[in-house]
Amino acid sequence: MADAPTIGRKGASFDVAAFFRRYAALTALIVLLAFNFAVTPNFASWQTLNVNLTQVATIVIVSVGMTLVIATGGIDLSVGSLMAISGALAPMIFLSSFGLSYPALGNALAFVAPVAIAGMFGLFNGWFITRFRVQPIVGTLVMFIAGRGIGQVLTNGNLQAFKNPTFQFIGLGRVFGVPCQVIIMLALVAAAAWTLRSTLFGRQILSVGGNERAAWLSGVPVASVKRWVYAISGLCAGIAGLVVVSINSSSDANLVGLGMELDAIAAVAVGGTPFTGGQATVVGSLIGALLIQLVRYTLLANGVPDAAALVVKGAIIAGAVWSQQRGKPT
Amino acid sequence: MSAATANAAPPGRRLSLAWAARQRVVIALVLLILFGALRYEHFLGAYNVLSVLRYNSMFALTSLGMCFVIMGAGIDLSVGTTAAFASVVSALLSPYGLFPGLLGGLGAGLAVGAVNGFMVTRMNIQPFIATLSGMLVASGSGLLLAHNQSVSVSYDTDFTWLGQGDLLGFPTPAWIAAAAYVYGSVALNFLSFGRYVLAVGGNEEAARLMGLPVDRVKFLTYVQSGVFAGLAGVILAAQFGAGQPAEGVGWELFSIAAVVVGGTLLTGGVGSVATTLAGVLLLGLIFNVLNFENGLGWISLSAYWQSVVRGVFLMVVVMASSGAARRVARSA
Amino acid sequence: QVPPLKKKDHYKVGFAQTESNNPWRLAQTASMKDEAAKRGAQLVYTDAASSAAKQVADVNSMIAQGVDFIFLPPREEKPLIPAVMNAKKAGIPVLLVDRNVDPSLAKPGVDFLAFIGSNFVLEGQRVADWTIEKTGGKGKIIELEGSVGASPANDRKKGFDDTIKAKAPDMVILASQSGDFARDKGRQVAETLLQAHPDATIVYAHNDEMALGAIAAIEAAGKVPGKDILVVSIDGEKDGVQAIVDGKLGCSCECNPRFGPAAFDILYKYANGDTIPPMIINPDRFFDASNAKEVLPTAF
Amino acid sequence: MSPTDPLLVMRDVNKRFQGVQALSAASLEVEPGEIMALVGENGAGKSTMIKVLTGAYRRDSGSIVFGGEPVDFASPQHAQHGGISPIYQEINLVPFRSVAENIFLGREYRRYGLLDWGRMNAEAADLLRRFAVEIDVRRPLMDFSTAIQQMVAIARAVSFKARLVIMDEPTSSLDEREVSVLFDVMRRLRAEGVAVIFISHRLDELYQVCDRVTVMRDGRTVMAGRMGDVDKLHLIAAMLGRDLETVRAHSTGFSGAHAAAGEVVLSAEGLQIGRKVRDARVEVRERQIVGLAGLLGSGRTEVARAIFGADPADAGTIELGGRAVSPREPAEAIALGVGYCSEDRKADGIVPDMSVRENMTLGILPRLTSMGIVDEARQREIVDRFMKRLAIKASSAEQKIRELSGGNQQKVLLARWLCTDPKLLILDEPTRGIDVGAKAEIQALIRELADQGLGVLMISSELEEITEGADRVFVLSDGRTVADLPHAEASAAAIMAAMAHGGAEAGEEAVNG
Ligand SMILES: Nc1ncnc2c1ncn2[C@@H]1O[C@H](COP(=O)(O)OP(=O)(O)OP(=O)(O)O)[C@@H](O)[C@H]1O
Ligand SMILES: Nc1ncnc2c1ncn2[C@@H]1O[C@H](COP(=O)(O)OP(=O)(O)OP(=O)(O)O)[C@@H](O)[C@H]1O
Ligand SMILES: [Mg+2]
Ligand SMILES: [Mg+2]
Repeated sequence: MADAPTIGRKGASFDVAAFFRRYAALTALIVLLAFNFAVTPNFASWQTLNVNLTQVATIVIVSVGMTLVIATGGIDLSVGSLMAISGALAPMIFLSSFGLSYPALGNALAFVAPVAIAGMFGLFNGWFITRFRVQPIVGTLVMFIAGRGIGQVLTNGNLQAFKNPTFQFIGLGRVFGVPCQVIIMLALVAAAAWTLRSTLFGRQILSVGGNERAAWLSGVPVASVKRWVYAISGLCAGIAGLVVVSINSSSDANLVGLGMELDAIAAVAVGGTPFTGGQATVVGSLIGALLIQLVRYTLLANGVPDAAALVVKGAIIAGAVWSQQRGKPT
Repeated sequence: MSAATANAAPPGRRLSLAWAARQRVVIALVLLILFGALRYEHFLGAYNVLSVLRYNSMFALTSLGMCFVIMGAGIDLSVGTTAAFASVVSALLSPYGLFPGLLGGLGAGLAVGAVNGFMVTRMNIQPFIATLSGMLVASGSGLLLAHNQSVSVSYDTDFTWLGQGDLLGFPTPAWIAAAAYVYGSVALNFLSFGRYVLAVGGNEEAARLMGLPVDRVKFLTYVQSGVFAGLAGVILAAQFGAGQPAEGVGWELFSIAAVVVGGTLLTGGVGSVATTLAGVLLLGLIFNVLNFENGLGWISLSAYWQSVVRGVFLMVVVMASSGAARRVARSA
Repeated sequence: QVPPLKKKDHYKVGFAQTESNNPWRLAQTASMKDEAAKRGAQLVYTDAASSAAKQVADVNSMIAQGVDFIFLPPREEKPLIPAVMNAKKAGIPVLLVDRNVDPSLAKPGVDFLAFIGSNFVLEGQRVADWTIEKTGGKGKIIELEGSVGASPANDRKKGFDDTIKAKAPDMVILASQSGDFARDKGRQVAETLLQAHPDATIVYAHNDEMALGAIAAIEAAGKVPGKDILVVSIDGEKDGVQAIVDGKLGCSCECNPRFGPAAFDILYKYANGDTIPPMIINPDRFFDASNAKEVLPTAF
Repeated sequence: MSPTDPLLVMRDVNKRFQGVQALSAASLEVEPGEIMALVGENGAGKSTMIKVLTGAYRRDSGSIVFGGEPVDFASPQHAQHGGISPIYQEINLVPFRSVAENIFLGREYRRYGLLDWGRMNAEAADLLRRFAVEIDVRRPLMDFSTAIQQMVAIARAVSFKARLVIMDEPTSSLDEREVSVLFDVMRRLRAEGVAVIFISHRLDELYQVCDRVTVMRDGRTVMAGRMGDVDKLHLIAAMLGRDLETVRAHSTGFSGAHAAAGEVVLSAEGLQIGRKVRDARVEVRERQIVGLAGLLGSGRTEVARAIFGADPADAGTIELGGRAVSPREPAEAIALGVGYCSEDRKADGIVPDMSVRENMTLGILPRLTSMGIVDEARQREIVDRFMKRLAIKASSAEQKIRELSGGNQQKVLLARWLCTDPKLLILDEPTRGIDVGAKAEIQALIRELADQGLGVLMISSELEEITEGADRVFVLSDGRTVADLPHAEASAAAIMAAMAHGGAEAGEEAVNG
């Protein structure tokens, strides 16, 4: 309620400064790009774009689901663990005797089953949260702890190395020269943005986040909307898990998706989606993720020590969210 | 996270839910201790009890700070890395004696807490993100200061007494944590600060309109959390003889879980200091019990099964408190 | 003095593993478990999940359970001192495996029985020596470090960097960043660094996993590992040795995790009253194209 | 400051929100020890004026002089220290905390540096007793009814020993007895030399206690005068900005013939819900407005929520259109053609960050959807229609609903249900906090809808609304239906008698008397 001083703010005329504050993440992204073109050696090349896009793809894919979850006023800490489960399952399937004797079927199953199972775990999150009225942080904390354990138990903690060009198309393949995971990422962003804007489900997500009780009294199936949102977040995490293991030609349940929840949440926040729910921008999350990725690239390429990079990253996240906050009309 | 998001239950039901959760955690703790005492030899032996207390005093401190932050409807993800950072600072100052080391650690925690508080109250950044950046900054600062390595504390001064010493047969860190909890309990129930925290967490807008210094209260919860995390860092350095910049990973989630298991609502406004301690001991004892279980040699639980068991255990505790809440709400 | 160990048929021994999140640690745990089973010892196994503080607490719980002997791979040099000292106080001999504690604070043969393991600094030196010889002391290096703050990372960096500086003044280290000992992170960091430093000719990774990530990055950048860019690393895990066979990895200094047999040998020798040397350095092998094929089956 | 100087002078105050000029050159003058009525339509700027005064909002320009000194309170805290004690429009207390705490938050008693709970509890109980409220002040505030909570808020404000007490619609959730207690307190304050600003949409109340009145319209102050010099019609005319004749024609929204009722749409029998409702019965027919009367806490809302499936009944039967149903969820009830407009706008009604359009179509959205995609053209068309029909004041359909005044929010919520085209519409306090103009419009609208065939169950604490509007009245007392009165017999006296005495005999008595 406490609104910023409005003295001197002009309502109608276009205010350049206000525009940049409103779209702070985008502005920061542009500034950072300019900085890199000027400073970072060898920045202006297609390969740089390629490297950044392929690296950011998994974070964006997870952020898409996370954005929807946060739009309902929730949060999903389990995404990294679900990536580990999905990443562990895929090679288990196509390396199994079944998968080896029926490669086509095995590969198809290796795409579908892990993602579906990650989605089921997401659905479980949603069920747990709605059925027992558990706060989402705690509800998904359970799967954060147990999920990676499940992935590790499945593989006994062992690293699975493989070579399977069909399966690895999702991480290494290209369509018209564009990496496959980048296409998946863009498709998911577009689909989620469209869902939020134009579909019943999207509007229901936002109304649940905006005022759960009012939504429920207006006939919105609140519990089912939430369950679906967590399921979608699980599906996204599942896809991201497949991408990671296929790029690396190996799956390590100990490490796949480690720390992903914080990266994804940071991307969503930097992108301008508030944690209170009710408002969300998927494209913003894409921009947020790109910004964080580019910061990381810049620091690495310019030889900033890892410890200092942590400090810079923290400052950039806070700064981006802060200017977003200021740019928002009260 | 706003009050409306957590669930559709009316506020009355939510309060009784929290109340029931608080009873449950104490019962669960007693049951777990009974289980351990009956199943394992030496479980209640002095050595085990004292070393569990000594070790978990650090988590007790970060959870206490977290408890106040959460009661004020915030969250602090930075407690773990703040403790790590503080342990480095106090290790570096330990050659000058106990007090310089202690103050250094507290100061480091205070600094991080103040930055967090500033970001939340002045810059209007959501607590999750603000303290996430606080977490990164504290971690980076610790590593920079320590040149990526553990920093030895001085064994020439009595600094290590803070972590390894005893007082009246009890570990010093356990005394420190106990004192902190006594303070916390008094602050919550008998100081304006505690009541303001609850009021701000219960309805921030109302608290503001009632004329409470909302921003100052929120700021202080983060500072306090930072100071307690700093104290945990001092104990970390003193107990293990080194400032450890890479420690503290996952402490924030442990603390959040302990606070929630202790019946404090993440949405703020309701909470209890005493049951937070019960939550800490409950979650801390789980590790201990798992170690003892492995020692029996019947089944050797791999680390992986341990994660699954811990996750399921947390789930059961949360479910049990929710089920109990429903029964209480019905009978009321 | 080190506490004595009574002769028994079946010992109850503790193994306080530091973490289980990489193949190396898994192989080490498996080796210890197998050996314990073979010798009829009851193994109390704990996992500190990468926390030195928890490792101390784990050791304390072993002491509380009254184990006869403790195998301890200390996660860090200094923070594990209390664990060593507590065990000594409780009359339990401790054998440090694969990593050491700060010798100025706890002495082998006095505070604990002995240290058995590799010398990380030496590993870095051996890789540096091989690289210098292979390239004639010329090249531009990208270094992928292990986890920030981990002692193998610090030591492997020190051994390598110091040797390069001393013996090959023409070589430069263009960039050195952490890849967290992980393949995925190693690949991402390598991609970025290769992009920023296209003139690099050598990648030195602190373990095979990151080296494999770097190989993927080199291939993605359209270069040929082993030809355009020489990749060298440490550990000698199976995938790594396979990469040497395939010509993608130049060399890998072995760091053998199979401590079980040697560690239990020491336990029984000590119980027999034999004197145990305080420092036992593993005879680690060195893998390159000359021997990779033969050793492949024996790599972990 | 001499005794005749005004206590408060606000002059040329301007305040602009994004796109809305909430106050333009508004002014307000209050003498010491007088009760000043502040009236105006929904959105006239009354609440904004108060918030500007207390520093909850910062004004864009204008001057404020309080007690002879120019002031510029930076926050409500400063205003409180300066001697202004406000009760804001939405009850703004902390639900989880005890009653005593809510009263003493911010100025706790201490002993030896620690909080003195004994003294605070005792004084809180004393204070509330002055308001004829006897409760356990150690229990959390949310254990008590809205009315008690409102009383606590008033008690808190009064106990500040301020020079100016501001009450923004304190009576909207109070019953008659409680209102008269409040008025006594206000008179006592006046006697002690404390000034009061009193905002209310219930004009009759103003005449009972107020000395002077200030009328606002569209952010401007349009009139100020002695209460006794302005009659009700003039007051309404000033508020609405119309001439007297138009106002006269509009005086009651419910005038008009009562059409013959049709088939039974709702019949509920023997409802038992929790411990609050023990044996409730209602029946609603097509083309009928059924009033559900009762004291606060008599269980009316519970009955409504049970029929709507929000809190399912423990026992009893509910028939909709002759078919026995037991909706377990609002969605089921909505599918059966029921709509429910809840009494708590903020908590149960609006989705604050969504636009007027989104809010209005929240209930009907599934029907505007094909293959999961919302048909925006139809959505806009519906929204436009209802915005015109209900004369909703908003800069556009895309304005966020939280930026609307309370009355206009209520209209949007009403439209939310109207556009679902229900067979049965349950309205829980439909005109609470709504200005006279809008109130008449809404009442006329309800009548019109009923005449077109809709069955309406209307809960209201305003007896007039029930006696004039309802074709049939059920009276609840203590969770039981104690009277069932046809329009002709539903006089205020009969209803009050039934409410007061409760029990079956009392109901009969009322019918007969
Ligand atoms: N926070 C806000 N943001 C934007 N517009 C606002 C805000 N608060 C009030 N307004 C607008 O300012 C105008 C005055 O509102 P105000 O709440 O003062 O009316 P009011 O006279 O108190 O009405 P009511 O009788 O319904 O309470 C309205 O048009 C409203 O839409
Ligand atoms: N203990 C409680 N916990 C949760 N919600 C409650 C509780 N008591 C009442 N409520 C809710 O508070 C609202 C107001 O209840 P109130 O006591 O005013 O009853 P009422 O008879 O419906 O009053 P009214 O005459 O205003 O309609 C209702 O929606 C009711 O469901
Ligand atoms: Mg108002
Ligand atoms: Mg009601």
